[in-house]
Amino acid sequence: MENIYLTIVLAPLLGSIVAGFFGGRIGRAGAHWVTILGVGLSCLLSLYVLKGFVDGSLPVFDGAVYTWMVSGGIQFEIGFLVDQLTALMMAVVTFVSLMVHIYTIGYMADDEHNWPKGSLAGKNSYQRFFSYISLFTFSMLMLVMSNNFLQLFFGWEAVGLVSYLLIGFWSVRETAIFANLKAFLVNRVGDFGFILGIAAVAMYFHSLDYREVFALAPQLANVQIQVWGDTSWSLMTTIGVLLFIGAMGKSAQVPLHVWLPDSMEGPTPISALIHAATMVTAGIFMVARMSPLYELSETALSFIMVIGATTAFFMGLIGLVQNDIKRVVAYSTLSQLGYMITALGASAYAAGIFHLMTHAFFKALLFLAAGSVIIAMHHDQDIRNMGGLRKYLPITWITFLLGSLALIGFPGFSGFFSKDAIIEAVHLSQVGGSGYASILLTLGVFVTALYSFRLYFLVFHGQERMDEHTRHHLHETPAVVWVPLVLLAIPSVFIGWLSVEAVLFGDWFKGVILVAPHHDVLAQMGAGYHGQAGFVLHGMLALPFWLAMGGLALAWYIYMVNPAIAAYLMVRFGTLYRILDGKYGFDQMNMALFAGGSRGLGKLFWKTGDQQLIDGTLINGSAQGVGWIAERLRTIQTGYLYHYAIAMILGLVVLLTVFVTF
Amino acid sequence: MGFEKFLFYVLAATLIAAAGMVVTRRNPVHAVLFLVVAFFSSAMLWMLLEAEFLAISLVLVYVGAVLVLFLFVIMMLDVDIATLKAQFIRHLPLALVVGVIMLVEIFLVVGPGNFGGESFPNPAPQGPDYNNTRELGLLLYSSYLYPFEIAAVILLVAIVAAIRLTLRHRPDTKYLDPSKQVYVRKGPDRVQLIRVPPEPRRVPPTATPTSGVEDEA
Amino acid sequence: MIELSDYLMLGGVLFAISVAGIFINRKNLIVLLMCIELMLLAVNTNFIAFSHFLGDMSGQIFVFFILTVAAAEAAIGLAILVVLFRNRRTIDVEDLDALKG
Amino acid sequence: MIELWNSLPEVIRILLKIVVILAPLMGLVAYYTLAERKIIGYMQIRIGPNRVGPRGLLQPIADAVKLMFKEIILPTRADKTLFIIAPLLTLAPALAAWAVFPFDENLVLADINAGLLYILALTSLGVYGVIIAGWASNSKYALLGALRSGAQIVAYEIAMGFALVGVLVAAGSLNLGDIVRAQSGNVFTWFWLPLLPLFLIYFISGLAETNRAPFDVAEGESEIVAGFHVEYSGMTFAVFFLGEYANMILISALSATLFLGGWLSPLPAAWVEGVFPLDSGFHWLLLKTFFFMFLFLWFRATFPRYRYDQIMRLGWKVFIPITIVWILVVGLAVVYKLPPWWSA
Repeated sequence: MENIYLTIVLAPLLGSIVAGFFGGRIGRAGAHWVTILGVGLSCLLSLYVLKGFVDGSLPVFDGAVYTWMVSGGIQFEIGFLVDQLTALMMAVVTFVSLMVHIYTIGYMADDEHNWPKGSLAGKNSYQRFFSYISLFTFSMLMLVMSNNFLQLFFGWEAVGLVSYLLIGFWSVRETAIFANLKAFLVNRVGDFGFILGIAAVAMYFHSLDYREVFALAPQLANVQIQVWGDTSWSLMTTIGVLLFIGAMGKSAQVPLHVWLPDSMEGPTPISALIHAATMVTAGIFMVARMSPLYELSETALSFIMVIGATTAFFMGLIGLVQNDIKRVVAYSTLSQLGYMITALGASAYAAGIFHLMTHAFFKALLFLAAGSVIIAMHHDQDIRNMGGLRKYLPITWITFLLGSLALIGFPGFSGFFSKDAIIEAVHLSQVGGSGYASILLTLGVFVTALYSFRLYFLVFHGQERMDEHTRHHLHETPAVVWVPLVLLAIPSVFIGWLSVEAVLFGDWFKGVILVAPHHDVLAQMGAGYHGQAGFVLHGMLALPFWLAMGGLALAWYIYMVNPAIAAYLMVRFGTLYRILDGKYGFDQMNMALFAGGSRGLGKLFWKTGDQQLIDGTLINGSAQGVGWIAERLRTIQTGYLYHYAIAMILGLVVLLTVFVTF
Repeated sequence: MGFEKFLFYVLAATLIAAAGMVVTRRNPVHAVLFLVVAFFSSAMLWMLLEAEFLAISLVLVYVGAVLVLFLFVIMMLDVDIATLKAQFIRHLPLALVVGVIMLVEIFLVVGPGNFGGESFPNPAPQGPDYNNTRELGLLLYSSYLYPFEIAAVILLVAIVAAIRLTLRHRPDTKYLDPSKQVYVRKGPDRVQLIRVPPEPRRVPPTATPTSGVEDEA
Repeated sequence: MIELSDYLMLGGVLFAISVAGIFINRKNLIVLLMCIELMLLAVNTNFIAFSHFLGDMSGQIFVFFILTVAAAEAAIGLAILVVLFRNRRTIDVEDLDALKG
Repeated sequence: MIELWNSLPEVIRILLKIVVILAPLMGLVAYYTLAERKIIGYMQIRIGPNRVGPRGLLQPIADAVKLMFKEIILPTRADKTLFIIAPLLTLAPALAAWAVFPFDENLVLADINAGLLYILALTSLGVYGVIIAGWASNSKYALLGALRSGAQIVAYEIAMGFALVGVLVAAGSLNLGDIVRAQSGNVFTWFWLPLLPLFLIYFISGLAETNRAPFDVAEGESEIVAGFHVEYSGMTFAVFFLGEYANMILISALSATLFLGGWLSPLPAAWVEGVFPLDSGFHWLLLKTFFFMFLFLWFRATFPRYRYDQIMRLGWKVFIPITIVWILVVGLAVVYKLPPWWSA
């Protein structure tokens, strides 16, 4: 089995290397074939592994492949832990990645137009892009398959690196550079907490291996440590919060979410790959993986829940006022990530992972569909210029509709199962802040429906607002683009129905995710679970469903029946609109406080510290001081021999006097 | 007052007088000659102290070589004595003060109180078989062999340094190389017949040379 | 008899005279060199006196080495003097201020 | 006689001894000048002085009287004291050196251990007279001559000193009497043979030290008139003259003593038993000294004058290295007891 796992990991890496280093030689077709074959192989094997776990034919694998360092008694290893959680993640990652690979062939077909003529960066950009996304797949697989913190961190950073490369892929665009820098810096903030958490683990557990750490965790549950002054902190809370700060960065939680919307500067396939399905889920996955640690700290869970709920609701609100098709999807991603995080906070790890999975499909679908629209619109992303695209892009339209329905949690669709489960779990949770979270999540459903269908109606229905030239060229996108849409639409619709029982209420995660009995909300829900149909019927009677329908209806009313009301509302609630349009001022605050503060601090160090203190006072000052002293001392140095001789003689006389006198 | 004591006082007086003249004479040649006198009287005083070898060495080395060198240098350098005389008197009081202070202090230290006859009685005179040179040599070539070698090296370095400092090649000096002269053989080396072609009528030099390159030499 | 202190005081007088000489003849480099020779002579006299009165030849050995080094010093000093004069046409110490800070 | 001698005070006795040595010496000097003129005259196929007294034998006295009555001319702005002292400084060391000279087995004024060193020291003082004379004359010729002479004397003094070091090594003593005794044996045990290079160098250096031909550039008449004593006249000049000839005699006597066995007889003792009235061997010394004195004159008559740079080159680059090397040779010979000289 070890060889299979190695193949799963290394196949994308091999494809990436070949496409990256030999892209010029193997050409465009060679590049996309080698990477697609690599990822496809990886995907097939992942599905095989998943099947093995589904029918119980495969045991949990946990073993080191290679030990590369032993320091201070701690082993630094490369190893794989493959269990049900990992298998699920592997399947999702490789499948979405494969879809994205295929889709990219169409999306990037005329990429050379995005580069200035003859620019060096634009040379072989197509091949490079494939190399990057393959490398990204490899990094993500390393992350999810790791059996220790160090490899987790490696994957974590590798994912961050590749996301930096991909967001700034069009490096000739200033906005892209700004966005990738922003993503990188914000992720650094999170990673800082993350590595502190890992350091704390290494310090107190003397091991970086998951199994050993988890086995030791209960013994250290009540350890208090002094982090700052005399204040005692619970070790578990500290580790949990620190690790979660890393997750906040990767999974774009408030206030470290600011990079995600901006990162839409990258090509659409990677928006789908990174920001919908895989990279941002790394944080969710990590917290779920660390469940044995988090279960020991109520405070950490509470913190997670509050952050998640806040993200889920308030980021959704911003989605209401966005006009860029990809940004609307991006904010919906933020919102959905908030849902997952909240589920984790409520100890409903399974629900979080379940939503992660369903979301991966329908959000990738939505992104790719949005990309399809963008291709059709000749890279115009403003939804105010769209409308009535339904008849030009029938396949895109239908898949986008299915994805939107899944997103808002229409009964029977995959999103319905996962989101409803989360809302229910949070409702049942006793962790501090669950009330707040419950309210926000429930309201969030309405918001989700509203912005989703606002987008849908504005893009596919109503007046055709594009210019004549664009309309003339509107036609359905090629097969490499719409085939992945269809392939993603199928799980978006059915995966929830198929897997809800096993993942949520079955024993799929038994022994993998550890939930303390008094936190186990899913078990409570499972007590009242009687099959998918019952779940659907039950959901249709609950408040979230009606809120979703309300949102849908409101969107229909505002944007289809009476479009004028939108403008009226914009004026009527101007302040609110400005707040939302300004994204709560996070960016301004960051720019003013952190960027400005850093610049100010840097300037302070530069001007005052470096130029005045070091250069001025210490270096030039000491030189001038020496010069000043020398200026005075040099008058003693007459250069006349007899002065020196006389000084010697006088010294002799003085010495003699001292000798005689004493 | 024995003959020895008489000698001592005469020599000491000569020495001090000569030293005084050395530092006060304005003509450096006179100063050197008085220095010769001072060294001579010192040498004789050393003989009173039964250090014949060093006494004669002092005469040989200092009077015979070093001071000749001084004289040489003074005579060779066309020193303008007049300017050197200036400010002579000006520093005399200071010199006297410092000198007297030092003298008093030295007297306080080395006076009869500390180094008088009680603490340091006169040693018995050496017998006729005593050979100062021999004693010195024995010590020098045994216990002090390494310092002796080092002193030799110092002298060698001094020779090299002095030669190197003062050596200069004057390109305009014409001199014969005796060793080459010795090797001159009969025949073409001694006499060489050169046929000088009659010189063509010299055209008076006109204007600038045609070539742009000018030989500055 | 002549005592040790007599010789020592003679050396002291000689030394003081040469010190005064350095003050007086501060302009003339050659005389300065001669004053230094006088100083060494005073020191040597003391050494020999001690050697005689203590019955220890080491004092004379010292004098031997002092003579050696002083001869070397005089040779080099005069060589420098000659070079100096050749280059600057003067040995007036007041004109030699290249070391001036 | 002996009693009378012993009853005299020490100082008087010493003074008497000095007179006994110096008076004949002065006479010798006087007639050496005559001998020079005569011998060179014969060598150059002429007669030499023959007007004053029989065969010119009174010529030196006439010269002395003439010089004594001549006016001593002081040059303008000359340094009077030094001008007068200078000739004395030439003469005095040449006379003082005789103090340690052994005339025979017992006849020596002061038998000091460091005799050789003493002689070396005194001969090195001769240069002062020359230099001071040249400088005090306030004359360019005189100064140039003095500087030439000074440099020459100092240069050859080193070679001379090294030659004496060779003798010292060979004899193992600084005492002149001991040195002579160390040569006892026959003609071939005298030091001239084992120290032949040193012997030659010593004598040639002696020529140079005394500014004699062919090393007489200091007073080279054709170049710088008369060198350092160009301004001297009358008695002062006479003293210079005395000094120079006394020096020549001293060098000759020293060469005889150091290298030719001093008072030792060249013949086996049995052959000369009772031939000579004195038993001391003083006559042998005298003979040997005369031989060297004759050489002085002979050289003057024969050799052309050396050029100045050749003189310096000879002194520094030829003589000094040779003496140093030969000192090593002698040292090795002594250490390894090379027969017949150092067999025991």
